[in-house]
Amino acid sequence: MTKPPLLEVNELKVHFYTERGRITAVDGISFHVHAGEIVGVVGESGCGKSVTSQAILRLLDEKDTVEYDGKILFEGTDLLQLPEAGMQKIRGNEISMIFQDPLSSLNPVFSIGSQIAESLMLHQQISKKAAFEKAVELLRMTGIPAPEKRVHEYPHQLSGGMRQRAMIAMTLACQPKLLIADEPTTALDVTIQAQILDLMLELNREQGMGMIFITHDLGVVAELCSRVVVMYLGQIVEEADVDTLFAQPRHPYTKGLMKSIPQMDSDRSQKLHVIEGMVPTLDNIPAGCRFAPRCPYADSMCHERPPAYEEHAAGHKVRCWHAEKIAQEEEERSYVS
Amino acid sequence: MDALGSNAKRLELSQVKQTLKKEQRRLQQRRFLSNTLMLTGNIIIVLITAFALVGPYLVSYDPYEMDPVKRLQPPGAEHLLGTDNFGRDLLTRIVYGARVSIGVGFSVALISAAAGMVIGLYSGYYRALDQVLMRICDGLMAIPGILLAIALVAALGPMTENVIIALGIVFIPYVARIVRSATLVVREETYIEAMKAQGASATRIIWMHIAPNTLSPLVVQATFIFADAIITEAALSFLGAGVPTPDPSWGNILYDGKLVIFKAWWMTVFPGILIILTVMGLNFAGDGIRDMVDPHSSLSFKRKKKK
Amino acid sequence: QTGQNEGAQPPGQGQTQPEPAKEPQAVSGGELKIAYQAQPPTLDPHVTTSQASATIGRNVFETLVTSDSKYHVQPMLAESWEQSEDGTTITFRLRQGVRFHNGKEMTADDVAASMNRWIQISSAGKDHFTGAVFEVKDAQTAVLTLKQPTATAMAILAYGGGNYPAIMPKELIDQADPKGVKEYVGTGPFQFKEWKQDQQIHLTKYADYQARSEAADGLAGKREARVDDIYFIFTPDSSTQVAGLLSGEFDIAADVSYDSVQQLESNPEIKVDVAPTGMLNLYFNKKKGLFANEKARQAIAAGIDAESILIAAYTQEKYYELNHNMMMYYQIGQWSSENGRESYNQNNPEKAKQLLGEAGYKGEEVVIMTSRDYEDMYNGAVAFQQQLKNLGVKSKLEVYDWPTFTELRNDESKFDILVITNTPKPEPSSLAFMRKDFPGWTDSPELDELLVKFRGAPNLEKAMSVYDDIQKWFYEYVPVVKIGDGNSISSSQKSVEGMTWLDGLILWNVSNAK
Amino acid sequence: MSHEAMESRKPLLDVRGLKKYFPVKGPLGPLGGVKSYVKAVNDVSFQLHAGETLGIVGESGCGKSTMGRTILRLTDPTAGQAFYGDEDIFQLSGKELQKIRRDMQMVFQDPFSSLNPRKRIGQILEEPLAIHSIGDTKERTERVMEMMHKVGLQVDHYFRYPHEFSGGQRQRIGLARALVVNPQIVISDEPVSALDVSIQSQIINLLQELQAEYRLTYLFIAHDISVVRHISDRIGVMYLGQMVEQAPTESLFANPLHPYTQALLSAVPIPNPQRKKEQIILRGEIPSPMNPPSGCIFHTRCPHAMDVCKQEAPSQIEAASRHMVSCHLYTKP
Amino acid sequence: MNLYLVKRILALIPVLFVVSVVIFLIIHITPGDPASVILGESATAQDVEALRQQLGLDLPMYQQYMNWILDVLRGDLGESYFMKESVSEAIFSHLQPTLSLAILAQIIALLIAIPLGITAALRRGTAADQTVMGFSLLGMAIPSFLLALFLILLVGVKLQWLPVAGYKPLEAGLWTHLKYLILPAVSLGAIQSALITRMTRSSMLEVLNMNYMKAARSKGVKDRQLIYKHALRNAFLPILTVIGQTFGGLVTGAVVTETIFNIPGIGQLIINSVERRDYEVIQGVVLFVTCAYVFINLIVDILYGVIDPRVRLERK
Ligand SMILES: Nc1ncnc2c1ncn2[C@@H]1O[C@H](COP(=O)(O)OP(=O)(O)OP(=O)(O)O)[C@@H](O)[C@H]1O
Ligand SMILES: Nc1ncnc2c1ncn2[C@@H]1O[C@H](COP(=O)(O)OP(=O)(O)OP(=O)(O)O)[C@@H](O)[C@H]1O
Ligand SMILES: [Mg+2]
Ligand SMILES: [Mg+2]
Repeated sequence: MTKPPLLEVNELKVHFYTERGRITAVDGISFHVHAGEIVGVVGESGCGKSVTSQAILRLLDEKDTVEYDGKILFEGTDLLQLPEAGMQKIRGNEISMIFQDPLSSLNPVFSIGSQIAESLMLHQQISKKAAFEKAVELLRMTGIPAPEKRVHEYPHQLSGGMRQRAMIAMTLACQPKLLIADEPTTALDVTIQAQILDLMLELNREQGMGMIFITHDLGVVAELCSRVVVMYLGQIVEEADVDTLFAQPRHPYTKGLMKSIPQMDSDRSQKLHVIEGMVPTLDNIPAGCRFAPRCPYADSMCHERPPAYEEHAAGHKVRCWHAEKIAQEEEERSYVS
Repeated sequence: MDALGSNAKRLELSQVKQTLKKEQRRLQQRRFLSNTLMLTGNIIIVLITAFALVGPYLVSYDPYEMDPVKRLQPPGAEHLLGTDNFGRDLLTRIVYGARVSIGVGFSVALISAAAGMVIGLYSGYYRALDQVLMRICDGLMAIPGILLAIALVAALGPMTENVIIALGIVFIPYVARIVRSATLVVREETYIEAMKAQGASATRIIWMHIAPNTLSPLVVQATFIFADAIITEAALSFLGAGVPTPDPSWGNILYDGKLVIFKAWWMTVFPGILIILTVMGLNFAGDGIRDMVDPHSSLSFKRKKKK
Repeated sequence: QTGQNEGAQPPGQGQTQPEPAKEPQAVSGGELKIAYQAQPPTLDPHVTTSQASATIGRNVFETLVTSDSKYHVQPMLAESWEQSEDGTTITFRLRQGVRFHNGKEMTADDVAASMNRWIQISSAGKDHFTGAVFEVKDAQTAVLTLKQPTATAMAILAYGGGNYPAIMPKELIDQADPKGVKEYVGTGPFQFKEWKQDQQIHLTKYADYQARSEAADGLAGKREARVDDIYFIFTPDSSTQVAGLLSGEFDIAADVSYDSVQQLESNPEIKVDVAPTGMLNLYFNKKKGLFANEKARQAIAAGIDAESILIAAYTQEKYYELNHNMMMYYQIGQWSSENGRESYNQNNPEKAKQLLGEAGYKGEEVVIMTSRDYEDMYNGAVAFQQQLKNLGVKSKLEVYDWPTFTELRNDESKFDILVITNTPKPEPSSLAFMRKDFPGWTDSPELDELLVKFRGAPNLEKAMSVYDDIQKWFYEYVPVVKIGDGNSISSSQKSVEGMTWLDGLILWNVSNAK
Repeated sequence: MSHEAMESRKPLLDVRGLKKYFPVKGPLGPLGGVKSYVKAVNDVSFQLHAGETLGIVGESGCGKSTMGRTILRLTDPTAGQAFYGDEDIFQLSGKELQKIRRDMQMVFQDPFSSLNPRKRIGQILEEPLAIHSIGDTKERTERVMEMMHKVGLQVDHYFRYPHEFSGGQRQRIGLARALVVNPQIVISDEPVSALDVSIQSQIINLLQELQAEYRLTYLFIAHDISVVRHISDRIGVMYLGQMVEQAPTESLFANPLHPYTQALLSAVPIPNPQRKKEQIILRGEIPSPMNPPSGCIFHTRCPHAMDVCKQEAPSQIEAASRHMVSCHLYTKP
Repeated sequence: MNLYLVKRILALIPVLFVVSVVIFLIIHITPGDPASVILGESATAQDVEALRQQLGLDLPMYQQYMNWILDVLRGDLGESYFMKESVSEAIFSHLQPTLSLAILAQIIALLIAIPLGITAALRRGTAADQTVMGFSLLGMAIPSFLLALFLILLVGVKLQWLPVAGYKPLEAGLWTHLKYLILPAVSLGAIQSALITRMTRSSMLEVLNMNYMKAARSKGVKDRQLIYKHALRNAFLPILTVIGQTFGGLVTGAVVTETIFNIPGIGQLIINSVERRDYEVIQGVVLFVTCAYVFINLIVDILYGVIDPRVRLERK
């Protein structure tokens, strides 16, 4: 891959000022997204997935409470240096975002048609009428039946799946180059989730846009993404292409995570693997490796010094002192089986 | 487990309890102290309550002792805040008036909170009762409060107790509504269902599980009513239907003051300031409690320091 | 044409000589805006005893006879009157050419209808004229036939305060219901224009008014509307009255509070007038409780310091008068007696305590009742309660609004002492405490006797000799304790000229050069 | 224990023809009368044997929770019977019901709202004992401490408030509350849905350990099929208030019969990028339970829908050993 | 929606019934009656009793209530004992001042409160926010009669900018009309404005935290539009509720304000009628005010539907 990436996040840090003092919700993460590629971001609740995604669009409340560090390069320009007006041109136009909960992310007092049309009118000089026509088109594209009727309906009149489709139509309105989807299917049922994922894959193939797909469901990642970033407590602990990651996870957290979910083909009589302990809170971050307190491999070094985030194989980056050891173990295991 | 063992365990338990309680108290304290609103409010309230409780022992005049010759003297060395239209020492009357006004406010808050809580809890819990009780509350609320109070005081007779009862009745529906809506929310919470699943009786659920959860909105509302009752009593006095004279209340001092407003500003200004202060203090406290209770607003962010 | 009022003439007063009007050539036209405390229930004076009704209504309605500033009876609609020797008939000759505001000429029919209604329904009429009746003799003559000679008759007919005997057209009298006449049509210098409820009453000049020619004196004599419009603007709040006066919104504030005087006086555009308003009395409940005992009543009379109560009620010396007479201080020329002077304002707590002991007082709580609707009553009551404490009497002060007060005071179990101000009365037997049925319930055979003698006298002059005895009785029986006489304060812009006072503001002959 | 042995014994809980309709009132409220019904649970029957785990899966709103709540008489059923031993739970009066409630406990989905925020953990856990008047204060405390230990809580948690705990810990508390009275049956309504992936496995293991130790019987409701598969002996699949398929776990996964079950299983994303499988993407949305489709409730989305499906509701048949299904594909060959 | 309206209106019946009973009872057990007031200061008990009989005040209470309520149902609020008007006329003639006053107070309150509330919300935690909140607390703490007195002293008497009291109808000219109403409206609107400011702020804050605000920003919506289009419309619902609910406060406040500023409105009518024990008027006016209160809240509900489509449909 010689082409420069569409988006390159470089040592991004996000700090919040709270009553408990300054907390760093995202602590130095770096990754990139190429055009046409779907990058999955996984990790437990509170590990900073949403903060990262919102930092890219600078949606966090910048006035009072948030402070950024690092670089977010979008087609070469650093978004963090852009003035607010410049950001407004990019949002919705070049980069758009789908949120987790489709009901609360749609404004309840406007019809979905006008919300889709708003995007269009903001970024493309078209009339209201034309915008509405295009909105109908977009709704049809996302597979909503009778879109002419639906454009005039309000969010609460639609079912969850349809709302999420409307949301997707909205984000696709200006054909953005990058789409960020923050847990777009978590609130939906499996059969509906399958419909939405199917739709997103199709769109990705047709329009070739870059996509960041945030989720905590490894299954979804496996089905959708080409590359995966694993986050833990504000940091990226591992990054690899999807096959490598699932076949040879090198970080104990990734490994534990994969083993702890019940698999459709696993042996039911076996106990589930357990990652002991709980995720520490942000104001109480362990001194050494952040995963050390829960890690079966942890030794004194892990508790004292934070490991670096290093590339261990081509395109496979890990943040662990014992990455090599784990890699060997995995290899042995795969020989055995 | 032998007796010794269980004793030791209990000892350990109580120790744990001690340390934990201490820790929780410390946390609470820190939260309390960092809540400047509430702190300011409470300081004001404590000061004014102290003023009302201790004040009478400090002032050297009798609140009823008149001296017609010395009527309407401006503030000065002899009478710190001047005298009123009967030549009574204004400071003394304000101090005693504080007792009455704060007493009225407090009693009204207490009565309406108690009655409102019972009504609110039961009508929130039992649908059928709800229809009847809430219609009555709606009716009472639809009648402008001060009118209802005037009419009630007129009907019951001008006595401080009656003023309290009248204001209590005026404010009960407000408490009842708040408690009811809290009850309606809590009632649907899973932990109430869990209690039902355990076989808990309705009384037990209402009083042991729902009531504590309605307490904080209740307390918030009660502080506001406390404040409102002081103002309303003053307004009633102002319309001649409040605490009967010659007992001093801030309201009726103001009423007397209004008659001589062109001549004796001190009779309006001093009790006026005290009313404003007290009401503000109570509002501060109420807002403070609300902030403490509401997890959303308690995350009051400090401004980012400029680098 | 002089009032032919033999017999009713007080000593020392000759007939009023016709004097040419000698007032300065005053401006006319313009308007008067009067801030007035209370809205009257009605302007029909037969129905109500309200003072507000009188002050406003008597600009519209006139009476047969009226009072001058010394309470001497003077003619008004009557040209003259004659009382028969036995004192049981009085013949009124009416003035000619007097027209009601509706254009109709006033005749004896109207007078008889009005006066008979007044006798039947008004409190004053029922009290003093039981069984009396007016008859039409001819168009210009009406005859009043009394059951028995009544010395006070003319004085009461001339009274211009609450419940005054107004003359109205017969048709309106016939249509009236218990709440009053349906239209206000009189013969006065002003006619009724509009009543915006709770806002204002608007009177306008009556162009065809037939004034008398005598000089104006009190309510008597020449009446002239010197302004085109009078607005009585109901302003219950006295500080608003003052503020309105200061800002030029009002021309006259009818009853300002004593404590705003300083403020008003300091304004060069404003003047302040003082007028007698009534007597401050303590009414004892003589039916029940401690004060059924004469000794107890005397004790209170002995113990109080009238002066400091008066200061509390009226704030300054110039707003009250210490006066031991039952009647007002300005009536002394007519009604005065040295009896009781030494019993008035004794300020002798020792004596009081002793008398209380004799009366068997054991420290029970005495209920004082008053109303806050009248500043002087309320303030006086507060001061009085304080004094009771000094006499060792435990007391409780109950303050009500006026309607509650008027109801509760009829219940003998509700109070021991009432603090009330009484409006001035033309003659002593009209005083409220003389009545058996008035709260306090005076029940004294001696008084009954005295009253028979007083009222039975053929004329007021004769009756006056009884006054000394009544005054003596007053200080022995102590139906009420008289504290003193009070004045009220009205205030006006300097541009307002010619305003006088008798049982209320007098607004004719008043000009406003604004 | 073999399935056959289980079958021969009397079931612990026998639910027959359970129906729960919620009346939908018009805008006039009680005045306007009932407009229609939400058929939340529509004729569901199943048996629960001592010591087994019956998993219930289905999409949101298909009536899983309502079924659980109705069995516990937290709402009154519209029709049906539920035998616990010889007694029909739905016919019991207050006193008898209270006794039964000791034997049947519930664990709730939402660990945040199922604990009273104003009570200390100790109080919360002792409450069931107090309600059933078990033991004196001392004994209750001891019992609670023991239970806390069992579910992996520490002594000092006794005096803490719920908000001081993480979701996983709260779910442990919920479990402890259910188990402290020694129940027979535990109905768990999506006990792990709200939890993080790494915590979820802790709770599932705990549930299994406790089941083994106390010989508990679970009715395990969830929408996550892989979880249900892991924990259940038998699985019931619900769709729109009805139980469309019911089978032992292995049998269900090896051979899903109902088209809905097939779609459901295929829609579950598999965390293995190597194994791209053929997905059955269902068309359309789940119909509203207020007016469920006529005939077979699934026909609106069924890829195999036939004419008969629109008209006639299929009856339940035993397609394989203990494998029940309601589908015309198997009744009309 | 129509059915919903019908339901709302049906729900009023019990409320009004309760109000009528409560008011009737309280008024009639209060000592003093219209008869003694009509007859004046020195009337005797017998006279009063006679008039009571003529006015029908000696009937048993329930009978008086029945008579009254049946008349009311026939649309007849009765006759004033005291004024030469029917109760409906009295209400009508006193309504205009109160209406003008209330509307002006509400306008002043809204003009001040909404911009301030939005500013405070947007600058949460800053000095501006604290100042606004401080003032609004002061506004809630200062009794309206005190404010009225201070205003009279300062603006009316000292500066003589505006008349201190009285009322001029609209026919006297718009400025004259307003001139007399400004001070009372300010003193009446202060607390209103304080309440609305607080509500605007908190409801704005709430809306600003909503996901859809973030979603709107993620579309590239500009700041102004974000606040005035997306946020305010959502935030307006609770504000509207406060406006509806504080209407009751407005009438209560009007009782005091109208007394001080001598405005012949409903408030004064009530006070005066209580003083005169003009039963029919008190009952009629309170019933009327209650209806108005309920009616305004009905309108608020309807406005809710206009603003928020979720309300337009049937509720659960
Ligand atoms: N505005 C904020 N102020 C302070 N802390 C915040 C703020 N927003 C997020 N955080 C903190 O940042 C951390 C990361 O939050 P984030 O929302 O990114 O988690 P997440 O990975 O998206 O989790 P989930 O899967 O639950 O959505 C959390 O600990 C959260 O408490
Ligand atoms: N109290 C109620 N009144 C009216 N309808 C109800 C009530 N409770 C549940 N319902 C309806 O019954 C249906 C089934 O609800 P239920 O909660 O049992 O579904 P569920 O399968 O548990 O869904 P989830 O997976 O979302 O928890 C739903 O359509 C719901 O709207
Ligand atoms: Mg997130
Ligand atoms: Mg459920």
